[in-house]
Amino acid sequence: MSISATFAIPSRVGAIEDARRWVTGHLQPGGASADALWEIELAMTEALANVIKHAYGGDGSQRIDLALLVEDDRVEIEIVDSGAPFNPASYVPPDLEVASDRGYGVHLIDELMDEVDRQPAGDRGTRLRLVKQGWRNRQ
Amino acid sequence: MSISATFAIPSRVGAIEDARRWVTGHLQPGGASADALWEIELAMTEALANVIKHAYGGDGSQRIDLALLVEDDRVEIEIVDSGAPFNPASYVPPDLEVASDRGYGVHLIDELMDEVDRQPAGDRGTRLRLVKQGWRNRQ
Amino acid sequence: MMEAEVREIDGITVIAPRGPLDVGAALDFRNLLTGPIAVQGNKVLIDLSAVSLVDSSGVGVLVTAHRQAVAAGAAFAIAGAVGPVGRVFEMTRTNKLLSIHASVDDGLASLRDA
Amino acid sequence: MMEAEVREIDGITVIAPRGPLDVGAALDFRNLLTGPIAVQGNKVLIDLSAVSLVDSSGVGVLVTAHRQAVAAGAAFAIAGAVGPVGRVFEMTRTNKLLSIHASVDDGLASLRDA
Ligand SMILES: Nc1ncnc2c1ncn2[C@@H]1O[C@H](COP(=O)(O)OP(=O)(O)O)[C@@H](O)[C@H]1O
Ligand SMILES: Nc1ncnc2c1ncn2[C@@H]1O[C@H](COP(=O)(O)OP(=O)(O)O)[C@@H](O)[C@H]1O
Repeated sequence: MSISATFAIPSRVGAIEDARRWVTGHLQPGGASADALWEIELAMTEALANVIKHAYGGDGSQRIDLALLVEDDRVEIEIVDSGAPFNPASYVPPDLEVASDRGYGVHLIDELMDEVDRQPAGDRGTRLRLVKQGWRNRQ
Repeated sequence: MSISATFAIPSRVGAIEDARRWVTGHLQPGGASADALWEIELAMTEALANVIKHAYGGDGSQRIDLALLVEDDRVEIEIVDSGAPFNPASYVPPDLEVASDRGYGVHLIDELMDEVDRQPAGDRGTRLRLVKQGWRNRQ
Repeated sequence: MMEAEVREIDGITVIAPRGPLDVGAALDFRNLLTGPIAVQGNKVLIDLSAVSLVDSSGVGVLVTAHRQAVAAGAAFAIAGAVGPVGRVFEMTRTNKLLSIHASVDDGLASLRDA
Repeated sequence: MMEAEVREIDGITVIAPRGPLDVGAALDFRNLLTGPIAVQGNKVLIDLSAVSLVDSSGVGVLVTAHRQAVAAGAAFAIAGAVGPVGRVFEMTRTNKLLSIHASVDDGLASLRDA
């Protein structure tokens, strides 16, 4: 099996639900496991929230492009923005010994996905690639 | 028709609902109009709240006795407490020109009921008598 | 004892208490409103259509909430006070201060323009 | 977009959000908790059994609410975080701070003794 699809949302937190529904609509009929669906939905939510909050600094008038590639044993999601890039050098991972009200997004994405990869896109902006393997219920 | 019944509740606001249900249980089968039921329930609620808050000063361990007398064209409710009495001389009616967050209870009781009458009861305490006329749907 | 249903319609927080909004429910109901009415720009609609009785304590909470909302720069309205439930606002004349609408749709419309 | 059901069980305020408790719902959810958790002696149970997804913003609101409740002298617990929904508390280790119970009954029991 192989499905590829694209989607776009405005840079508003209310639109993240639409992006989740779009992905789920493609994966559920293909026999996605409940765990994989949750992992993909949560990682996407965190990634989109970060684009809206950090890359676009809360500006709700921007656009986020999504691309989905579904194969037998892997799902790949691309999230492309044209905002300020994520700087890995200044990223500080959360201290998991002390509960916090923020700072878990990148950690969750890294833990939930099998591959996470950021590339520059366009003049400015970032192409984030998320890969999840073994997303279907075992038969 | 003539029904008489008695009931008692502890002096806690959560018990007022029980008193309302008790009265409604007697009046609804007798053909009470929606308006009269509401008027009686609201007046009782205000009177019981005042006993709990003012006569008993919030002490939840006291007792309030209720008596109900239902006749063809009138309903009489007696509410008896053993707390501090209402002092009509120091009562100031609400200024209806300025909305307030308190001070409407006695005013509502007076407006909703056809007769309102307070007598000393026991060593200390008050017997409040509320009368509503024409409580049934006209046939 | 307080029960309520909270939902969001077009950016308006709709809070619908259920059952009696009386002296036994007033404190919890007031606590539930505290946050939503304290945020500038928020729009809060109280839907009373599932409320069986509003007593003077319920009226008091709504009067205070109205004033706090105005002070905070939030919009506050009431809807669904049909039948006897609504008469308590007339009898206390608090209907002159409060923004009371017959239906939830009317209430939502008034807040959309606010 | 936030939806929630509020009810009172044995003096415990049970707040049950519905749907995703994510970055789009977090602000309104936080506002809803503000009042109930600020009152000394109050007991508040968050019932997550109707929640489809809790993201890091949802976790953040619960962590802040827990600390604010403790500071105010209110008791605060979480229940119904079954299946994947609960894993986010493990992955962030916030389950060490938060008082998380499998069922609403367990959550209520823990608060009754609190
Ligand atoms: N898409 C992004 N673009 C720019 N900066 C980002 C992006 N995502 C994350 N960051 C930076 O990384 C930090 C950590 O992000 P995260 O772990 O999601 O936690 P939080 O968003 O709660 O701060 C952010 O505070 C921000 O400085
Ligand atoms: N049952 C009562 N026993 C003693 N005092 C009372 C009683 N009912 C009312 N009062 C007094 O009358 C005042 C007005 O009562 P009310 O109109 O119900 O408004 P509120 O209870 O909001 O003050 C009360 O503040 C209290 O001082």
